[in-house]
Amino acid sequence: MSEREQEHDQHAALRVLREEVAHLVKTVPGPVAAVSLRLGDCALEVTWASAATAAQVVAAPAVPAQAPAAAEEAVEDPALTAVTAPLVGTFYHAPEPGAAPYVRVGDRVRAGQTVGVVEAMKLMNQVVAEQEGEVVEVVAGNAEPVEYGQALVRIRVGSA
Amino acid sequence: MSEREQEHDQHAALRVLREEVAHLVKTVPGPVAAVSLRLGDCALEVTWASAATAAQVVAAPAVPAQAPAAAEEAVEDPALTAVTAPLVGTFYHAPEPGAAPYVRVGDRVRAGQTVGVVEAMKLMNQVVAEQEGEVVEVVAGNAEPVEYGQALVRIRVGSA
Amino acid sequence: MSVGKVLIANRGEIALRIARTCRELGLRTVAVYSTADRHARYVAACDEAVHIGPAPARRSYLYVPAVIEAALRTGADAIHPGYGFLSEDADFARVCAGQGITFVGPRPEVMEAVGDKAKVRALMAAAGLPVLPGSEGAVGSPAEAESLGEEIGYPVIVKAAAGGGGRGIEVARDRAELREAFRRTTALAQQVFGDGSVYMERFVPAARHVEVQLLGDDSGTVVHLGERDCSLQRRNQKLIEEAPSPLLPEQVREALGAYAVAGAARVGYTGAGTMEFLVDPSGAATFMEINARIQVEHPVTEMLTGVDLVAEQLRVAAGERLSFTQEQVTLTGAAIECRINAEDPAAGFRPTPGTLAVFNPPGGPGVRVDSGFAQGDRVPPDYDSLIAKLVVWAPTRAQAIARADRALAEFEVEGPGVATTIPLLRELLALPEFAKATHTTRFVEEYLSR
Amino acid sequence: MSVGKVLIANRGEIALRIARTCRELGLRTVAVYSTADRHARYVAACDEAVHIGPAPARRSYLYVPAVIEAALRTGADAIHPGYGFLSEDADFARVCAGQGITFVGPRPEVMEAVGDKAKVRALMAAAGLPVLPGSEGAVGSPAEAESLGEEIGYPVIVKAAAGGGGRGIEVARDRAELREAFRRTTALAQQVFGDGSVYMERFVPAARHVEVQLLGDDSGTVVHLGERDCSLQRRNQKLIEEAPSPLLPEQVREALGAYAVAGAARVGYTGAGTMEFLVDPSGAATFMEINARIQVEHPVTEMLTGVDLVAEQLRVAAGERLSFTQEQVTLTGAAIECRINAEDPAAGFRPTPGTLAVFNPPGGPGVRVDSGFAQGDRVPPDYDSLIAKLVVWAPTRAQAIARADRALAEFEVEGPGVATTIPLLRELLALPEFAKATHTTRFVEEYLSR
Repeated sequence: MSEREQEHDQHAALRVLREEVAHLVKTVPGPVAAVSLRLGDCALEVTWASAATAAQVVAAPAVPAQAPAAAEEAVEDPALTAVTAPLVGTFYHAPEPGAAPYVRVGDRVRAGQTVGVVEAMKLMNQVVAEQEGEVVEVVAGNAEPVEYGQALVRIRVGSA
Repeated sequence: MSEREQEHDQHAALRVLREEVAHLVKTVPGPVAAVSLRLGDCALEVTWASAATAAQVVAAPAVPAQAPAAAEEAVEDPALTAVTAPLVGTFYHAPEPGAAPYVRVGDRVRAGQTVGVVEAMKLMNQVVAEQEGEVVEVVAGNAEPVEYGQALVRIRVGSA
Repeated sequence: MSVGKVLIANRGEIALRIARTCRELGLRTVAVYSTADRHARYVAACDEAVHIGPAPARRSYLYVPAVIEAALRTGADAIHPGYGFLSEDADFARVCAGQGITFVGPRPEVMEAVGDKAKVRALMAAAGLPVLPGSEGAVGSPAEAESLGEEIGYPVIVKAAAGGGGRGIEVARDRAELREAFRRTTALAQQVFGDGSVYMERFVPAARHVEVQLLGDDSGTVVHLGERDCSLQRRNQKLIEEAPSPLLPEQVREALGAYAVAGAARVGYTGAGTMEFLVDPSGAATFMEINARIQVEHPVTEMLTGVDLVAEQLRVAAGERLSFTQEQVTLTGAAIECRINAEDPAAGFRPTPGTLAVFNPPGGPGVRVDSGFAQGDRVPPDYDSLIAKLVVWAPTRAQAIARADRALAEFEVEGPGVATTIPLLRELLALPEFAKATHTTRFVEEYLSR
Repeated sequence: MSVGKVLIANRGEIALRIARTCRELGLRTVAVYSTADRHARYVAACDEAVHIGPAPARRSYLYVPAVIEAALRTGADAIHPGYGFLSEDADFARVCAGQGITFVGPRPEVMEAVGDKAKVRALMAAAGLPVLPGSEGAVGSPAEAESLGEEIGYPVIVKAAAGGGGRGIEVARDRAELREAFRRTTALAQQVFGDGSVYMERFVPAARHVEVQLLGDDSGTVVHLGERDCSLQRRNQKLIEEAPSPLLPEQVREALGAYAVAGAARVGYTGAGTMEFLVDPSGAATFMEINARIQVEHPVTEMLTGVDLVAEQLRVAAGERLSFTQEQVTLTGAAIECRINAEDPAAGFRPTPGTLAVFNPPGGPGVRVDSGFAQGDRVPPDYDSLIAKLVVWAPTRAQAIARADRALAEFEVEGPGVATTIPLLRELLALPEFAKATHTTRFVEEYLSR
């Protein structure tokens, strides 16, 4: 293979790389924050928006990855869990009007503890936490109609 | 970020890479001959089956790409061109039965030279070479019915 | 009593079918869906949708409080139950009434009367319909069963009074078999239907399954729209239905229509329903049961009459009269429905749910497709395996068979692990027995075991 | 003269339409395709296929030697030309006859007689049909045109005798305009149709386009299958067709049928054809032209009659008689066809070819879809932009309109750069002018310029 042919092949290879990166960006499931391609030192760098999945493939010289600030905010906390509606109905924070709510933000709950009720056809269905943790948000409003599977209360799982 | 967390993140990153490579292989248009991923020195290598589009992304230490033998055989000679049927009809090698064929394998042809005729509804339509070159194969048999666009004669393009 | 917004308490093709008619009538629609049907086509076709529960039907489509809640919160003034699920549940119809919601179906007491297969036998006999020799109501004990067996003459059939869909049915050829059949059917009926009552009838070994489509309104008008022949079944699951019933003598056809109207009038039937008969090779017809709902195979009748049965159901539910009289019903040509299931006939009809990577329904003259799916959709493993109903119409039965085969040949359904009944349906349509229409309800099983 | 294998000298939906009927009749089929249609659905639907040329129609679908070669090599004994392309080419029909191939259409001399729009005017006048005041045959010179203009009375219309598809037509309101119109039309006719003959008629400014479906066989029997109303057009391109023609007085309807049969019988018409009339607001009807082929909108008539027009074409071509008599033709209910084009109405109806990433045709009661495409297919830029015909049937016109809208709402067509006429069709169906059926052929253009 002549030098000229080699050069030609390298150019073709780099073109393919470029196309593949463009393709990769489109087909990668998560949001890609940055893709950089260096011709000189043949470096390929891919940074995903989510810090949890940030990845780098760096050839010499190495280029430091920079996760954009916005991406950090998008990170989902794996310790957060939602208590969801067990059936379609109306969600109530308290056992009866005027009573204290089952839980408030900051409360610690045990597994099996009632965090609210969903009323369907005059029947009160207790909504219970499945895991121990701290209430970080009561998502559904009091007396709000909820569907099956809808997040009602968010809990940060873990022992005190 | 603790060392342990960093290690965890690196592992996560590499897992994502692996998944992305698997995904890439599925979505890349051409046939990928080899994909190698090194954890130790963080090397990613992709080799396409077609030599014309072979590409490598190699991190230190560099790993030589090896195109499989089968891939080499699959390479299409870009200098080969086919003269195709200009219409649907019957292909004849010679102007009339018993006459010498217009071309034989090994013959050199000029651009515009007749290489056969296609008869449709009693009309003889000359089939001409578009480029200068050497006849390497007469694909369609004499008196064979051919469709539009069907390869009739293969020519290796180039001056003598 | 007017209807403006309809909650469709069903899923799949029938939910989409009902939504289509609602849209044509200018009615608003509410879909209910389980987690498995989150991305289903019928959900998108409705104006609103409520997620009512997880995949298991007993916690979603069969769970009355969830369905009622969905209706109340969306302000639906009617519930169309489709077929299956809550469609023949008189208690559900009563709950609807209690909540001020119009149930699209017969009145609860009528549903109850015709839903008890032992009671309805007696009611229909009283209305002058031919019934097979059998028990008057439920059979109380093994001893009573045995004495009845002698009286009726073997073979006899033992059926769960609350049964349906081909479950809870056994045939006994002698006293010993009867004792076992009685025990098993009672136990199964108790377990599956929550009601252990069984009744007995003489068994007709080779017969055709012919059913008459009925419509009744609050004014007491009952009309019939001709019959459908559903003799091509496997284990009581219909594969191919057609109308008119081939080879049915004209006087039998007329008699069945008259019987159906008389029987329905007797119980004050309103809405759509089907009166099922067995017709033996001599042409003798006997009443079997009433299906108090729209049926899977109702499009066959729609093709022959041009009547939109779902529109008539909704009209009657809104307190209006039927839009036509018996004299205005005309039956033209022949129609055939093929049920395309995601099942593998080569593997004992094992369901083959999965993603429909390719789904190209046929088109052109005389072809109707009712399906809850489109290309790229996933057939969930949680429900029945029906993926499409192909219904064709043609001037004659022979042309309808040719058209059905043409349309099935065009129908492309592919996906990883997905097999369909299309090849089997084509095989059955091509059989000389089907062309001659000499088949009975036993035919498919005999054919498959050849 | 029997037919066993049919070459379909066309593409897209009509090629698939013809293949469907052939398959139902047990006839073998040969597709011909250009490079642009290599992966087209109709090609796969035929038993055999021949690649006849590159994308441009004049080198493939319009290239007679290629089509004939394909027929000869595959042993096809008949050629169905569909519509457009070679369908009204008498010379092509003669070439077929010369090669012993049955051309599915009228005899060449009949095609020639009815294809000359000036000659056929005189022929139909002689058969007792009402024609507009106008020239007897072609107009020879500008001077003759001017003298005729005074005689007929302005406005007059100047038409290319060999024209079609709305091309080669100009209206002149006075002598000066006539001179220009004559010059331009003659030049265009010469250039486009290879025949500069033009004829003149009085111009009817506001009228309905009503056409009668005809079928004739070799025994001399001619029947009509009622009319279609195609008044919803834009620049002579039909958008929505329907049957029966709304608001047409019953005596006019009957008269049109009788005229059509008389005119067709006069010229010895065989096969399928359409007799086109203009009906002015007073109900006065005048003959316009004969279309000697199956038409795009033929399914409208099939929905009302249950007759498979393509099957009758093939029957007649095989030397058989029509399968029914005039007395057996019954017209039931109402049907509407919507032409779904890959065009962008917001950009001057610019064609928008491309890949159909999403293509979900509607289903359910009363819906027929004829399309040459499925999801994932590419609409080539080389031919007309028709991607599907949606045809609905219902007992009444109002119900048919509701059904058409429902089905259009369900019809999902998406792709990069692909726009369709679906939103415009829904808009037109919803207009009070369409509901009242007061629209004339000028309506769409007036509406779009509002």
